[in-house]
Amino acid sequence: MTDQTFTLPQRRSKEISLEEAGALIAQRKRLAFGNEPMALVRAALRAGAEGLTVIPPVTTSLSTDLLIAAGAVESLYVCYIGFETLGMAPAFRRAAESRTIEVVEADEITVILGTRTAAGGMPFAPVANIYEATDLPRLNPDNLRRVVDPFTGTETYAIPALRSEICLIHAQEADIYGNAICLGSNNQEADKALASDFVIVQADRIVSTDRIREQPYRTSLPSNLVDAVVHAPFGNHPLVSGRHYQMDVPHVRTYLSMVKEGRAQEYLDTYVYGPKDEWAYLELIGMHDLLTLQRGV
Amino acid sequence: MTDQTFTLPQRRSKEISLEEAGALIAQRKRLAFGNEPMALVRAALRAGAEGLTVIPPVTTSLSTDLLIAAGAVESLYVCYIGFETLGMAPAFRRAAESRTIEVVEADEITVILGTRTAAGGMPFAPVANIYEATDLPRLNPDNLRRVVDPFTGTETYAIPALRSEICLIHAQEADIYGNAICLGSNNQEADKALASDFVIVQADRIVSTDRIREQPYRTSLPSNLVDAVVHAPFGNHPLVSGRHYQMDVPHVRTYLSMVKEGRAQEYLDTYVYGPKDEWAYLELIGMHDLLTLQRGV
Amino acid sequence: MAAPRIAHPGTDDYSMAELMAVEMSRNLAFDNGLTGGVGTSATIPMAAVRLATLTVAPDLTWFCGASAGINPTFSELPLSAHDPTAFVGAEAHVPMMRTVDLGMQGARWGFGFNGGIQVDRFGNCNMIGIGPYDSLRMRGPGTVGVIWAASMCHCYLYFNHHSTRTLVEKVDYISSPGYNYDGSGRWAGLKPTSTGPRLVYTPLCVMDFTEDTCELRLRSVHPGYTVEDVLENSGCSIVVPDEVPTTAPPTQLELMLLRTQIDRTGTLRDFQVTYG
Amino acid sequence: MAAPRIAHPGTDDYSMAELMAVEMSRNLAFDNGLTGGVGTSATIPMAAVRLATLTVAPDLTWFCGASAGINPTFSELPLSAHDPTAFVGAEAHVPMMRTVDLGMQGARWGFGFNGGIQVDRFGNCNMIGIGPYDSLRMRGPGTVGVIWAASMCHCYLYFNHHSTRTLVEKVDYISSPGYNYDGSGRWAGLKPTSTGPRLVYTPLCVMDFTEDTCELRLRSVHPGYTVEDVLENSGCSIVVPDEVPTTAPPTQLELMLLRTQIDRTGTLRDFQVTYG
Repeated sequence: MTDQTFTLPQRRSKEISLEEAGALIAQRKRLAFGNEPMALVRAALRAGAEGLTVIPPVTTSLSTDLLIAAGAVESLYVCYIGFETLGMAPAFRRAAESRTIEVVEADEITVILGTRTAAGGMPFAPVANIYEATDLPRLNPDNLRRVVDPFTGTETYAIPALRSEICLIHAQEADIYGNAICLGSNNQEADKALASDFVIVQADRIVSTDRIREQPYRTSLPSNLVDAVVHAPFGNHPLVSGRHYQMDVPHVRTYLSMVKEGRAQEYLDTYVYGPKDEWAYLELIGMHDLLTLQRGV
Repeated sequence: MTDQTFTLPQRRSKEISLEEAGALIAQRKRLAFGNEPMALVRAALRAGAEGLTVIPPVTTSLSTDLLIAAGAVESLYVCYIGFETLGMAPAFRRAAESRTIEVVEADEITVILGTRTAAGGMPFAPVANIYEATDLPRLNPDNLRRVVDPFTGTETYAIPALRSEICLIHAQEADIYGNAICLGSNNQEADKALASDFVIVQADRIVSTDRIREQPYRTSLPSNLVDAVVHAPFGNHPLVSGRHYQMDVPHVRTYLSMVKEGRAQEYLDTYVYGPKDEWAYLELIGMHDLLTLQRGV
Repeated sequence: MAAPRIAHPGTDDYSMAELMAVEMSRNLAFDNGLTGGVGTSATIPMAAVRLATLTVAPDLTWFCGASAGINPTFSELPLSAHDPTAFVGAEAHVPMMRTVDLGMQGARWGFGFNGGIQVDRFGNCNMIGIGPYDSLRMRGPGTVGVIWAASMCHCYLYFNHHSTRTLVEKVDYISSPGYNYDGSGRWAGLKPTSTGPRLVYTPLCVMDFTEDTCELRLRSVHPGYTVEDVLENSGCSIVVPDEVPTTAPPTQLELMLLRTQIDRTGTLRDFQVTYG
Repeated sequence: MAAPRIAHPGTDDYSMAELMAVEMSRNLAFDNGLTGGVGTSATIPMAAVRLATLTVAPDLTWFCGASAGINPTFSELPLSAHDPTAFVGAEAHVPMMRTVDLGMQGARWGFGFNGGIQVDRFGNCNMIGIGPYDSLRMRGPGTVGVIWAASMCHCYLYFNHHSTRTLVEKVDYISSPGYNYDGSGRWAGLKPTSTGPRLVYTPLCVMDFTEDTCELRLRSVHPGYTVEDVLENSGCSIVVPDEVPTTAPPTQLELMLLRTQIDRTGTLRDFQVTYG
């Protein structure tokens, strides 16, 4: 620190390229999604990710199904995977029915409370009076055990903390230090990040920290929960990005049809492995379609 | 529902008077504070509240100390009670040293995680590797027990869920249905509310629901967590109300001196029991002082 | 296996999805003052709850699925509660953890709308799959939040498709508990405040459960269809009372509110529900 | 018992509180890249951490007590981190629960500033009271967040008063664990990533702990005071090295940043720290 020049040290940027992010993901096996970050999913597949155990958000669709379609998933926590009124998740359905993936029969409690428990550094969470009469304890014996409340002597269920080695999150805006704003979400991101060893955020836009400071209550992930930031404009295509762009419904329908028709590899070759990088992917979709998706958000 | 008149039914207001709130508090024994709602504290004392078990926020000052000064507290969860650089909590100190109140030797984990545990309907929370080498397990045997993690076989501490019969919260703004905005807080309010049987919010201002809708991310307490709303302008005097008014430091110093000098009853007679209601209290403080406290917030 | 047919109320004044939303809204009078919620694939329930807050249940509080709004006031009904536009005009944002809190506490969560790939005549629902677990013929999307049927005060079941494959004698797996197969009522061991499914909505009819044995019972049949249509398209026995009314069509006020305040873009007018 | 005296650095160029803040900030170079926090009565640490982010630790992340801001950028230093104005210019709002999460995880929380009514020569702090527990002579304010000293990577201790009653041979109760009285180092059973107190700041001096037995050791004495002043006002033995430097006064840049960006209203210039 020199008194003469008044030059203060700079804060370190956490920005990395999407390719670097893909390589980091491919080195790990236990992957959590904070939401559905499609650009990171494509990058992970391009980098050769495989043998993954995936912990999705409470509801997941293409992010998980595409990983399954590509054969990259070994094990999956199933809470809800599907496309709601557009249909079932075709790659998941096929893989689960043919038993080429292992399924953990989860639910909202397993995922949300298990993640919260890991985020809070607790070993497990006691859970009372929920699972009786359902088939979940029978189908999920490793995740539902019994514990006695030391204060009342009552026996309850217990679920384990749900940690991950890497966590991927889509944000609408982030600064290069990791402060990230997720719009249109129900706040699964921060707990997922806290419960993970390494957190990558992809952001539609990189903004200044001054802009982050304008609305500190909207910061979904403070910088200290984030290890790397990737600039990924339209990075959630073909899924929705709150306030930024709509779901590309025709593209999603194309995906669903192709996988149902056994043409998953063709979809992957065209939209994942074919484009040399994410810019090439966006060129393939085309500016007209991308900018039109920004209507009515 | 009549098709002709186009008159839709109205939503039910939860607004009650401060006096009604005081009476409701006085009917209950196990009281939690979400922050430090002074008007409700004064109303509770005017209504004759006594024999209370108090669960304050992580740091508390006058709200708890005044209840103790008035002899209304039987038992207290102590995490931090004091006035920081202004000094110790004098009524608490005297009562604890003379053993006229029972003290639960708590800490941030007992209060925050215990409240979270109750808010989440869990019977207890397992806690690892924190209390060794401290005197808390010895001083607090009812709140720190042992439990074995059914997944790993490791023994950990357990803390109990911390519920209350009534919870009092100061908000800067609330609508008459209970949507409340707490500014300048660290979000203990929602868990405290969820962990309570009955929740009363006092608000500096009553605002329209349309105004609440302008910033839904700032709503600290959604209406379904709130049972009653009280309009209490300057209701946190002499303490701070974020963005609304500063702490009245001279008044607080007067309180501290009077209690230290054994004149607690004189303070209570002047500022709590003397004024026939909260409007009379505000007249006593005076418009000049109140409006001046709005500077520099 | 024949292709599913589109359910049509025999008039073009309103769609069957609109009728379902309106009928759901009326029965939410029971829930005035409670807190409820909707989840995945909840296009019709979203509209219904929002309509009820304007008409019969002004004190109802609801959270709108993954968009995380409490009491949203959107005028352009989205297809999914997961769509961020479903958050528009909300009074508060509810983190997912808060939903779990309410679910765990039980009594604080009044009602929810649940569905499944199967429902049986005791109101148990299945989101897991069909067939033996080690060789499922059809893998379902997963249990998600329907587990809260075990905890919330009561729930409503709804199906966008009514068929012998959806309504079955006994579900292959229980994701959300209804009533005991032995006719003794609610399953044991659940929260005492949680009383089970109240009503079942399909594109053909509304059903409730008998007071004594808690078996499915026909409550009303939608315009355009008959009791026989319902029974023919169901894979389970359904108690049929002597008198089965027709589901009342939307009133002018209901339709006006629905179309001018909730669903200006006609999502429900175009939304296809099916049977067979 | 004599009244406490105001500590004065022997010059009017800066106050002792400013000196303490500046010296604290320098030593936070060690924490660059980590996450830390301050709690109650943290007027001086608040200024110190904010100054460190401008000078030696640009990658430090900190949460500012009950005001719940991460990396706030206030220019008018409040007396308390509880004051909502301490939130000004924050990058994020951190709910109290998140602080507990970080505390429980341990390794994610790099450092914090802790105090107490007593500290002993092994760095254990007491917030509970003085005297037998069933008849305390002095009841302390409570353990609050100092418990996290058992969990965070390391902590800094600070006291606005230096006296024989504050620095004691052995605290009456341990609210936050330092080192074992047998000289074996960190207490057993805590998180392995949690290594204990690093430095102790008082109005008279800075102390650290010996590498082998983890006993208090004088590191520097503030301008205006001597080693003898420190020992005379301490109630415990302190290791005194052969050479004890004077705490370096604030540089022009440090003072300029402190007074123009952090504390424009002169909170620290007027803030009295005491001894005796």
